[in-house]
Amino acid sequence: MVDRYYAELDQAEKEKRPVAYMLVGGNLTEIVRSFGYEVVFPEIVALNCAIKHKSLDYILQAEAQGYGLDVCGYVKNDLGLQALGGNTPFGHIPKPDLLVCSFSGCYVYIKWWEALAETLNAPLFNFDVPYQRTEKPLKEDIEYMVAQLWDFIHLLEKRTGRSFDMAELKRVLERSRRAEELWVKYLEAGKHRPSPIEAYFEAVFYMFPINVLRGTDQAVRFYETVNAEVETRVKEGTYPVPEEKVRLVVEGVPPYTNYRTFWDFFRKWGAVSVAATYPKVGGLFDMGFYHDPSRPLESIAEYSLGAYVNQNWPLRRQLIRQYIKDYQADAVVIHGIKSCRSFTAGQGDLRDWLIHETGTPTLYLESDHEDPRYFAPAQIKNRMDAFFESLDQRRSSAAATPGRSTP
Amino acid sequence: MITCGLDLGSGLIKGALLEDGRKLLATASRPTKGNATQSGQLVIDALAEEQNLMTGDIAYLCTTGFGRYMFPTRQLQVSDITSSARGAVFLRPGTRHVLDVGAQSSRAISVSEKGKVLKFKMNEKCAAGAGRFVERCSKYLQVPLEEMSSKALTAEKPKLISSVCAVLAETEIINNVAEEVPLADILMGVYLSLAQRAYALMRYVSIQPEITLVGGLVHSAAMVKAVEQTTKLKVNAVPEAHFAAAIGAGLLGHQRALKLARGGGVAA
Amino acid sequence: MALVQIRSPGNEDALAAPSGLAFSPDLREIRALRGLDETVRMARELIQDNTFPTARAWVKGGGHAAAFFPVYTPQELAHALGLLPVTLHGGGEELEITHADAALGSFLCSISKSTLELAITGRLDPFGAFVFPYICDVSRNLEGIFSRLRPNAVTHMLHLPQNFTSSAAVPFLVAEYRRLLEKLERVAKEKYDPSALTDSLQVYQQNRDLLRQLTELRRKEPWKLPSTELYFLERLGDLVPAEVQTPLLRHALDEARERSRPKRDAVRVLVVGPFCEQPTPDLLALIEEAGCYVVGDEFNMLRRWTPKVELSGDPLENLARAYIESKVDIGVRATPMPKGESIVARVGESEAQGVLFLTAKFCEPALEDVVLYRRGLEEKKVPYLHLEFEEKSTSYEQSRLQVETFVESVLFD
Amino acid sequence: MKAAAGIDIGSTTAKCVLLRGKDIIGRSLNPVGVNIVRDAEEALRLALQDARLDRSEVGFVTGTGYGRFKISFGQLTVTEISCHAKGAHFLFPGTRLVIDIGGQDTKAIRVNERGEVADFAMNDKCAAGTGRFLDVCAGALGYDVAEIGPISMEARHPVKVTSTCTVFAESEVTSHVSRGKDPKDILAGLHASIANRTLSLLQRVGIEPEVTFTGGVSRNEGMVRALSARLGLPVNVSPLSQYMGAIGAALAGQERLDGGVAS
Ligand SMILES: Nc1ncnc2c1ncn2[C@@H]1O[C@H](COP(=O)(O)OP(=O)(O)O)[C@@H](O)[C@H]1O
Ligand SMILES: Nc1ncnc2c1ncn2[C@@H]1O[C@H](COP(=O)(O)OP(=O)(O)O)[C@@H](O)[C@H]1O
Ligand code: SF4
Ligand code: SF4
Ligand code: SF4
Repeated sequence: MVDRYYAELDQAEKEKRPVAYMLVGGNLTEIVRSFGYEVVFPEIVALNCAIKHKSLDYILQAEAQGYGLDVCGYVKNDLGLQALGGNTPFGHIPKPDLLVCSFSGCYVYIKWWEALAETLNAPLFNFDVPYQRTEKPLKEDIEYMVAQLWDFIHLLEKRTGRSFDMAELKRVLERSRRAEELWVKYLEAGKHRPSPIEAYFEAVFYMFPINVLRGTDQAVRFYETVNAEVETRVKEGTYPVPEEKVRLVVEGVPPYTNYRTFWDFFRKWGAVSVAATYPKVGGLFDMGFYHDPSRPLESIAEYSLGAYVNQNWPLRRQLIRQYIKDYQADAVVIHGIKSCRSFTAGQGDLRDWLIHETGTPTLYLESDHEDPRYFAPAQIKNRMDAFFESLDQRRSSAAATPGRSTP
Repeated sequence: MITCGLDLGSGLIKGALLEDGRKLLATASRPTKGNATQSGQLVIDALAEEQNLMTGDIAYLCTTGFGRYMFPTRQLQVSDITSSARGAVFLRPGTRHVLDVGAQSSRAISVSEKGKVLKFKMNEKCAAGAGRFVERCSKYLQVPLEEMSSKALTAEKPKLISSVCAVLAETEIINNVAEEVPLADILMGVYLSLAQRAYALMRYVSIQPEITLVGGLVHSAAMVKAVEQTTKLKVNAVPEAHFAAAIGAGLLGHQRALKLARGGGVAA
Repeated sequence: MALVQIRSPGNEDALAAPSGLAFSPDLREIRALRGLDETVRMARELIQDNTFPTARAWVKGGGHAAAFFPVYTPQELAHALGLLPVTLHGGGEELEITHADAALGSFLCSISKSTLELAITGRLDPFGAFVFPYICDVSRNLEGIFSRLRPNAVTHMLHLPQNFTSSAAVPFLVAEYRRLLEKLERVAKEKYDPSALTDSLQVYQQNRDLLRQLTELRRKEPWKLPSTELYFLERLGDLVPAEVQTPLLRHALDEARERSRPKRDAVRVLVVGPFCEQPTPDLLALIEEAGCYVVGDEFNMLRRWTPKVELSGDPLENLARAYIESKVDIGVRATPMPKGESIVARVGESEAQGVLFLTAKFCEPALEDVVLYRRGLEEKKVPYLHLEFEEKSTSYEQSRLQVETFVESVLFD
Repeated sequence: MKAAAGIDIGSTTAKCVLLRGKDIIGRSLNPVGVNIVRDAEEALRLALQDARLDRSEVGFVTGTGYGRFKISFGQLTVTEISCHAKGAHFLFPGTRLVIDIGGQDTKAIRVNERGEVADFAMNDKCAAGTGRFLDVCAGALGYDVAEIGPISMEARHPVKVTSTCTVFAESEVTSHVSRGKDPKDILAGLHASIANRTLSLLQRVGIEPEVTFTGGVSRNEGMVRALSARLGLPVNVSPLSQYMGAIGAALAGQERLDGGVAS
């Protein structure tokens, strides 16, 4: 499906269809697509480059332009790639006709899109999404966002010469909603013991349609197939981790440069993630939010507001606590990203809170999502071994002396 | 008029004697040990002796390098980036890009045809990218410093060092030895890693031929080869380039002396 | 006059008994007018005392204080409620970080860590409220950590709009300010009164006018007012109410104008980047010593952000509108015009010969802008230098070398 | 009863301990060089010699430390984190917090009343603040690591060392020397700077008495004192502290032997 997406982009470029660049968090894919745009998500391009071990070349190119060591790897991957002509191992990335910055959850978004606008000389629309600090969205926030969405729609009308079709948008949102429900069904399969899904490593691959292809039939069909597969797994007893020993909640962006190696470290200990926060960067559908065709723009605004990293720490903590409970997890693994402050700043405090206030054993690991220079396999493995070793030990001694709880 | 440039480096004090800012008369060096003023004086004495001069014959003394403020009888001090650039262009007039790899730091400098610094970049906080690293490897691997380069040149499959930390890189090297990677491959890996770090600096200031290597690593043919391989460009390396900063300081001293003689100038 | 009344040897663990400078609740020791050198010295001492002596004195006298993280926060709101607004500009070079690392992470700017360290070690106890603007992800997340650490204090993450063209931005910001006001009311135990806010706007307007005159004097005749002095004069406003700082500024301005000092052969530079974390005073001094005149900078952007706030009409709306309409170009807001053009224009306005990018290590907003700025400068052949700094550093060899080279490259031919 | 051997292959040294029941009957310490397999064998050989024991008397070999995967003749590998916890608990049963400072890393380990790891944290990023840091700085001042602890304790005006990088700390040390600072004071500054960095690591797991200090750096009295002062708590140190990982490994092996696993 990913291949098909890049082929589609290629096609769009050949046919000279307009291309918009968008960010995953709080994206406006439904509206933009309804005006005939193809959409490029540079974050997804970047992570694909990392998986294919190409990111370092682009990063070094960006560093030669002056981007410092500490700048987000996605940004450097993207700007380096642009400077080198946009050719990736999986296809050519067309230049943007429009840059849509959904400022939802990460400040770097603003800087990144600014740099793109200046480098590629493309028009930029800033969709300002307030940070979510209360459980329910505030009325003023929604009003502010809806007003901006109308500005945006008018901009699109002007640029494409098309007029906005609310009925069509509602139909698209209906399909979004279908896909979202199916995705949630998939995620919640993690509640079974043993878990028929891998809610981090596997879900990260499956989150592509929910972020990128929302509103298409293709996305709906995809999740139908996935869910059928999950049912077969349950029926046949074939689980992603054959012998489930530890159930984990995982927090943080994965190290895409060493994705397989990292996953293997978990499998070796029979550890399976039953829930994870990262697949919710697009939106917290599993917490009851769905796009709503009867309140089209309002629900789009709520969607943008509700992206995982756009939630403040008290809300993030609450969510993780909920996952631990609902998914009967034994431990939490936090993966900190050196160059991503949005996710990472405060994860140490989260770790402290998990251990001391919820009594959940928690492991903190650190590397980078894009930059292979920061993945130290021996160090990471050592930490994981020690963590699972101690978990194992405490469990067996708790079993030997009943009535004593593990600290 | 005879001017002297004195480069008080962290490992070595280097001196150069120039005539009329045009002719390089002599160079000399001494290790930096103990009192910088004394070691510096030793270098000046050696230069004077070689040319049969009295110290008083030196019209102007300009210092540079890490210890440029530590030499009380100087008339002027300039930064070693400024002076290396001048020195490199003096030695190789076509130079537009200077790479200076010294004991503790590496710098890439883009220069005008007159040797004026246009842009420069030095290695960041991490100490992994400079000559001291080669010295430590030489100690660790028990290969004399002078032989490091020639051994490295026999490498067939250089083994790169991935660690960004100079200290952890040592551990990595030990692991390589344990895994029976040939010594030459490890050594060439050291130079290539240095060259790669340098390349990042060079790209930052934008690379333009000709490139001239200055600083202590000019003596290492392996370093020259590594930089050429990494940048895919030809690199000038002449032995006098170890004295580039001292030469540059001598040149700037000459300029300044002329200005003073003419009674003008406010620079510095 | 003796300013220093109690001075502890900087013993970390003796914090239970607050150390440092001590003042009376009306800060009358600070209000007393004195010569420029004395004012600067006093400001410097105050700033380097990380136990917040003015806030402690204020609270001891029965008042309440609110702390604001940089860069822009509408401190007028706190002022109107009778709170002492204090800007948290990090822990300075003396503070040892031992607790905060654990909560944050390794790859973060120092100011975030030192601010947290100040809180953990009890130095922020005088404050009843903590406001963090959304200037970057770090500042934003810090609010969440503070809310856990200081459950009894009020904390607020202030969402400053990034869409400056939307007609809904002002109403949104007014609503946002109202939310903040409600929280501050709880701390102040006072109700918001629009006419009090109008008065506060006026007090701040005067303060900003003086600061502008001072920076203007420095731009024109930098030898009369070195940046190291201006810096402390400005930062005094971090710790004392505007009406206390203003007369001191006026006095300083008069004296500086009258100074006769020789003009040095130095390079005029515009300093860009240190809008949040602050370099050490020694680093600032080094820049001038090595042959620069700083003729423009990004310190203390708080007071430059809204050059003029309308005084008639609804004060809350005026304050919000002034923010939205501001044309400031800085790393922590969406850009009003292309960065490359903007920096060239700023160089022109300050008549600088070059730009010195002085960015805090790990400060992403500043780091990312440097690239775009650089491009603009290179096109116009304006020389520049990029230095990174940390709140705490004692070794300046590398910085000195680079600044000297930069100066030499401009001065020598 | 057969003996259990624990071998700890660290970044700088290989340590081996032989345990029979509750008694440490032999031990050895040798530097690791380029051939880790051989160093491990050597460590075991030396320990056997120390205990006057024959190889056949050893029923179980456990490896730990960074080089644990290279101990091809062992039956089990355990991370040094678990081993230091176990070892510290064995020698000081009241231990709740272990500080291990070795050649290239520093670890803070919180242990429960059974000597199991409850939580741990390690230094990241780089080699700053580790044994290597002390080695390099000692070298820059012309001392041996074994001397610097006692010397540092004679300081009267410790200088401040801020460099976070081992390599740059070396040049900071040199520049203090050239400015005429007393080596005692510089050393005291270095020790204080490591103590401070270690404290911040300990904060991650939470500080709880009793505290036991292990790893090679615990042999440095100056460091023990600096840490204890910074913590405001007494710190357990045993003459066997550097062997703690190996002791833990041997204990893990002993458990297996008791559980009936034969070699
Ligand atoms: N004869 C030599 N053979 C090989 N390498 C050398 C030789 N002399 C010096 N070097 C290298 O050069 C470095 C010193 O360079 P130099 O430019 O003199 O530094 P500095 O100016 O900082 O003292 C040493 O660290 C070493 O790696
Ligand atoms: N006698 C001693 N006095 C002080 N420090 C010592 C002594 N012996 C070793 N050390 C320190 O211990 C470190 C090695 O510790 P160790 O725990 O053996 O490391 P590793 O397990 O990583 O090899 C050395 O770097 C050195 O700083
Ligand atoms: S959320 Fe993190 S990874 Fe994503 S763009 Fe922001 S900084 Fe980069
Ligand atoms: S990684 Fe190594 S070289 Fe870099 S700062 Fe740390 S100790 Fe120094
Ligand atoms: S220094 Fe930079 S990264 Fe740090 S809080 Fe301030 S603006 Fe954010």
